[in-house]
Amino acid sequence: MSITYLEAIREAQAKLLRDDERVFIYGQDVGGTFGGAFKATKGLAKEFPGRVLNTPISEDAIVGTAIGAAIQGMRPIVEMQFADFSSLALNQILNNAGTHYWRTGVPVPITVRLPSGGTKGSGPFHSQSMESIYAHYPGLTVMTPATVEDAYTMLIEAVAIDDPVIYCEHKYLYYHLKADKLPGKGLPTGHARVAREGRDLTVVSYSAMVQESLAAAEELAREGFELEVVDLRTVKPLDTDTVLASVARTGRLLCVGESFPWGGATAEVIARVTNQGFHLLDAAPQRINAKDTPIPYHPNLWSAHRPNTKNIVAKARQLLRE
Amino acid sequence: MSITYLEAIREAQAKLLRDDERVFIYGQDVGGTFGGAFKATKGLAKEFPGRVLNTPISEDAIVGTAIGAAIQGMRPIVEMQFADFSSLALNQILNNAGTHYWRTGVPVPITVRLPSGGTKGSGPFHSQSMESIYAHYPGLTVMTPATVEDAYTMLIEAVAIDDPVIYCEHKYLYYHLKADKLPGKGLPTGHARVAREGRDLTVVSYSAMVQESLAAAEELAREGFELEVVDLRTVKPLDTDTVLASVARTGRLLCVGESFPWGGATAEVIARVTNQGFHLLDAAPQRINAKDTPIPYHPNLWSAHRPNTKNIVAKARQLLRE
Amino acid sequence: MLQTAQRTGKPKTKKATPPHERFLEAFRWMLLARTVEEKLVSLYRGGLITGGVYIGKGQEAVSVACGLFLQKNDIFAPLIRDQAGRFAFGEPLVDVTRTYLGSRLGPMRGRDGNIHRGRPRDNQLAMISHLGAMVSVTVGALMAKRFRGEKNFVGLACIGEGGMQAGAFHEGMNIAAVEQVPLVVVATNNHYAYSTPNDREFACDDLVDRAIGYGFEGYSLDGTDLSACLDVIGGAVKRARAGRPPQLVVAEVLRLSGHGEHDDASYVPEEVKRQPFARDCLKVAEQTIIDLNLLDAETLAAWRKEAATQVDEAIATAQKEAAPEGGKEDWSAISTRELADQINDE
Amino acid sequence: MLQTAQRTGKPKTKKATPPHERFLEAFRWMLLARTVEEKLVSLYRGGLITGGVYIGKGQEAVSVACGLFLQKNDIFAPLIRDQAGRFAFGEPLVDVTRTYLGSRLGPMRGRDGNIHRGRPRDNQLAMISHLGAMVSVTVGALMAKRFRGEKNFVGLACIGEGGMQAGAFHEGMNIAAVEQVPLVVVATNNHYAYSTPNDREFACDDLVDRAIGYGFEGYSLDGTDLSACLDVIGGAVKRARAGRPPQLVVAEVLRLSGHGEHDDASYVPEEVKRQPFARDCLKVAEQTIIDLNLLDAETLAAWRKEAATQVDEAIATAQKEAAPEGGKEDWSAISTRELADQINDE
Ligand SMILES: Cc1ncc(C[n+]2csc(CCOP(=O)(O)OP(=O)(O)O)c2C)c(N)n1
Ligand SMILES: Cc1ncc(C[n+]2csc(CCOP(=O)(O)OP(=O)(O)O)c2C)c(N)n1
Ligand SMILES: [Mg+2]
Ligand SMILES: [Mg+2]
Repeated sequence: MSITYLEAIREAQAKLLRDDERVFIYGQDVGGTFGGAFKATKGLAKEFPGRVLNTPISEDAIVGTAIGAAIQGMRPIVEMQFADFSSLALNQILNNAGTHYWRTGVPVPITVRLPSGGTKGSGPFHSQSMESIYAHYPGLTVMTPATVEDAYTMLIEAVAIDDPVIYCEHKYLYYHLKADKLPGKGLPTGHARVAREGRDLTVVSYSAMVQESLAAAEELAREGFELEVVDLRTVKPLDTDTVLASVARTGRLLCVGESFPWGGATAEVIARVTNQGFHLLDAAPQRINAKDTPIPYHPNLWSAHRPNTKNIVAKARQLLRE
Repeated sequence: MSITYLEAIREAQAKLLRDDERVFIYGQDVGGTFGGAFKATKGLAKEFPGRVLNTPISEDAIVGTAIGAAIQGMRPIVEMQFADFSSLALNQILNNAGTHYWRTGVPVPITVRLPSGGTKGSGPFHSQSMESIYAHYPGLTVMTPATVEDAYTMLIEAVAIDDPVIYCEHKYLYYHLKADKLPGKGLPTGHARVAREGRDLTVVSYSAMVQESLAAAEELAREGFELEVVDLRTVKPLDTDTVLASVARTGRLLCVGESFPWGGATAEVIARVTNQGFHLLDAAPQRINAKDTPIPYHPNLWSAHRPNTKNIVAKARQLLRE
Repeated sequence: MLQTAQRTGKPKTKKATPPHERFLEAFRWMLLARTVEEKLVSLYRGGLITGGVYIGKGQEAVSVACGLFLQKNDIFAPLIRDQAGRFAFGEPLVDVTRTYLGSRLGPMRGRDGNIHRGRPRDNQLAMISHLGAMVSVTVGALMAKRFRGEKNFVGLACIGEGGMQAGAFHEGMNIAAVEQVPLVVVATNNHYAYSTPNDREFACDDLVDRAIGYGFEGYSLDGTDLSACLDVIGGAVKRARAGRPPQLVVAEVLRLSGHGEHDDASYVPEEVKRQPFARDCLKVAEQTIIDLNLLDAETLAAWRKEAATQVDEAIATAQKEAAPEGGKEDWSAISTRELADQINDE
Repeated sequence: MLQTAQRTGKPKTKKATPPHERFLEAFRWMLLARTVEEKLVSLYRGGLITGGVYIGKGQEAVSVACGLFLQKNDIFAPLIRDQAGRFAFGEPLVDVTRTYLGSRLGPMRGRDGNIHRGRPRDNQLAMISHLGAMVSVTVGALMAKRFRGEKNFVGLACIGEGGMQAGAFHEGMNIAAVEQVPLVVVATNNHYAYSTPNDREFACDDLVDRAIGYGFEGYSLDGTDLSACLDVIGGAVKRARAGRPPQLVVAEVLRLSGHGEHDDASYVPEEVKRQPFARDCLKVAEQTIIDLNLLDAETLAAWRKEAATQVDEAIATAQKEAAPEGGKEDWSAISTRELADQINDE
């Protein structure tokens, strides 16, 4: 058996629907015989009648409805058709779900799935990575699974958490990542994972960039360098301790993220490491992000816009020389 | 004569309306005899008939309308009643205004004024500082004036710029800051300003936090420490050179911002300085932000939530000892 | 041949005689709302309230009807001017004074203030400021009840004519109709959104004409007439409960205060204040009581006095209570403490 | 007594005989649109197009009418399925092929693709994906014209029945009516939003009933009937230009393709495909041409051939042209280069 990242997401939802009657799935095209723009809910409407519901094109109301249901004890899973459209639900997410527990003492256990990140030819409005915006505001847990196993266990965990969770699933990984089987239990939420051990340089990344970072580590291993790759798993909470422990071993830090460069997860990691582990660093910390323009449609432009193995290797090599 | 930060904003708009017939003002309650929730447009509707227009409660459409007018050659100024409500215009700002020049080659010269930041008793939905969200996405210039003079010249500059500008005006400064007169020309956009010279430690801040930082510098001066205070003026573009030059002089960096702690302007400054000026630093860079919860209503809670002179002094003192 | 859509005729309300059977009960909540709000205004003027004070003067009849027909198990999403409805639904008076005065014992514990309060566990949702957002939240709460197999419940969400122009309101109305939840939306057109008059808010002849476009049933209402409010809103609640499509009621009144107490509303022309919709619903109701001899003068005076006493007590209680303190506060935005992000650089 | 808002009767369209005077001109654009889209589909199937292909099959009659009555100076905001209207408004054929094939010379220069194109300087707005967003942008463009004292202009914005449920659409409609700009909104109900059928999109009887709630004039339209499309949409454009209130036209068709070419639309039941609204407007128009002998068979064949030739040429042109290159690209999201943020850590 072999299972993709996308199938893991579907299986997690099937399990959640099976095990917990408070769970329902709400979003555009998730229901019927269709099962979502990416088929992440394929077959679920039939298997769980009345619990996988198509919605109008109304992102604000989709999340608002989920919030109301969650306040009343349900565990809704919202699928945004693309992360990019969550800009229209952002107010409900930040200002309603994100503030509700603090204000009233009543938590809002919604899970919002955001099909995120770039794929070839998707262009400015179907490629975005919005984790940094959601992590910036209080009240949300922001997951960014990078493996099939995490895609599965973290989604199950997301629904179990009593507070709102933004679950950023990467569209590029949907088909590109495969595992042999689904795991039982994963690492606890909020714990980063050392995806590859090394002693020369720490690469901190998350979501699809973990794969690029691992490929870069592989490549540099051939030159005799040992990169340690840390997969953040959740960008909020951010597991500073695991990152610091790695930097303590390597003395060098490179952060890689697919979102825009100004002020996102990579800046946050560097700010924490330099604040709490300044003496651990033997060289200036570095980061790689997408370029500061909208995400281009054309594959030639897209591959220059997005961080990839090649520029991770180049930057790492430069950093290793310092 | 004495003029407040708020009056400077009004005067800048009066001048813009007078000098440039492409300018109009669009927003809730800006028109009529009322002149805006904060009176930033008081009297302008009468002085400039048909050019200062009240709108429905429709943040998305307000910005969308401004975008359309700008594409057709106008120079709209949008007033959001509070920055917090711009969450509902965020899609138009990020995905329409922010991408338009990149996509089509046609720039979108809109200025969106965001009455930002906390004041006593304003609570979770009338206190937010959203500069970090707008700066994270490509395509926007994000201004955060900290003085009466900048409030005036930067707003005039904002409207002159051919691209979209997010102009974050701080509500606390509206009445608290006064100047003797309006300046002719200010520093160019994108240039930070050394608001106070010092050689022991660099405090980088912007908007209302510049005043708190200056007060902290004053206090520590009595103890013999000389803090250099850098006012970023625009958080995007971010004038890394001026910050680096200051850190080169002082060897110590403290960043202060009023927005939420994860990501954001303070993380971005630290990431840049440690990347490009690692060797300049004699101690771990530090930052102070608001707490990671919604902004509380009660003054007791609010003053604990928001960075202030007291905790800047405390953190600076600690950093000076390192 | 092709033809334009027909305008619906504007339904008219008629004064009901004799008054609605719950007239006096409703009146008493209106009295309490007016009393506490007047008191809050004077505290605000005296500098004793931080932030703003937002009152429902002139809207008590509509508002009380919104709360009165709901049962404990129903969902209520009040807005800015719904003190009367909140009381009728069961909000304790002390919640109001505690929230305005920033007591640590209030439902918002000083974290939020004034009208931004609620008790979601008791089915009174806590509004966020962003207008229109609470409609879909109410829909979701009703869906949860349906999922669980509950019966016989309704939800009622309030909105102003200004908030009706927000995208979130539209999406909430439409999704309510798609989900066919038992929802009543009561829109109060008080002729202003802050300083903005109707003609810069919308351009249709009558906002109730929006009902048909969503698949709601729509009703117009003279919001100065308590009996009419009880009839129409009570009827809408009954119909929603009985499984009819979602209900929209559009009431006409004038906001008889500033937007908040910081606002002198000098932008409201005198001529508007002389319109029929500018009547004070509380005075109108009182006149009805006198005209129809529903209460004798002593009872009315006693009711007033009791309201004043209750309010004074609630204020005294809140004023005695401790304020929150920054140093003692639990600064976590989420309930799952182990997931709170530790930045550790403070 | 109190009464519900009246439902408007559903206006009916009638087949106009003889056909509209611009029938053949319109037909020819439809033919070109169908031809280029069929070609794009085959290129996509052959793996020669990156990203998606979204076509307007079955909607050409509505779409062409959207473009045909606009003048250069008017504003056009087309959406996904508006190839015919784009042509009629003046979009060069090569813009389509260049954008789909990622030529550096196309209007989007490879930065954006497929339907996300426009020439804002030529008054054809470039849609963003977020549905509903372009209505208010069109309003703003019209306001700019009015500010400048231009006369005699209109704007036309397209939307699907799915997009009508978005908050942005509501706000755009309302603000258009408040500003009383000369706007026509043409909504095409093709019975699906991606895979979602009407019953999970909205719950009113007829979407045209939304017109009255905004203060628009509303018209229904059989979108499979080209003459009716020209009459109704042409009439709406004329009325808007003459200073009537904003106009809403709601056309009924079936989407005769997948949502995009990656989608086999297997969720559309056979029974739906047999409905009158499922007719192929191009075939219907062709039948009219034959029935009324508007063109002889040779001319029709020659038109077809010419369309095919033009399309082949446009594709050949685009295919010859250089693709953009990352290394040569000007990576600035703003036109004011000196304000581009320099992160410098790449
Ligand atoms: C989306 C949004 N934009 C702006 C505001 C600021 N604001 C608060 S109340 C108000 C006017 C509300 O008018 P209306 O809905 O008619 O209610 P009323 O105050 O008249 O009861 C405005 C503009 C807001 N709360 N929400
Ligand atoms: C606000 C928003 N949400 C989701 C999407 C994703 N999406 C693209 S097209 C589409 C269906 C559109 O349906 P409709 O408006 O009826 O137009 P049609 O495709 O039928 O022409 C969806 C959901 C989007 N483009 N915008
Ligand atoms: Mg109002
Ligand atoms: Mg459709």
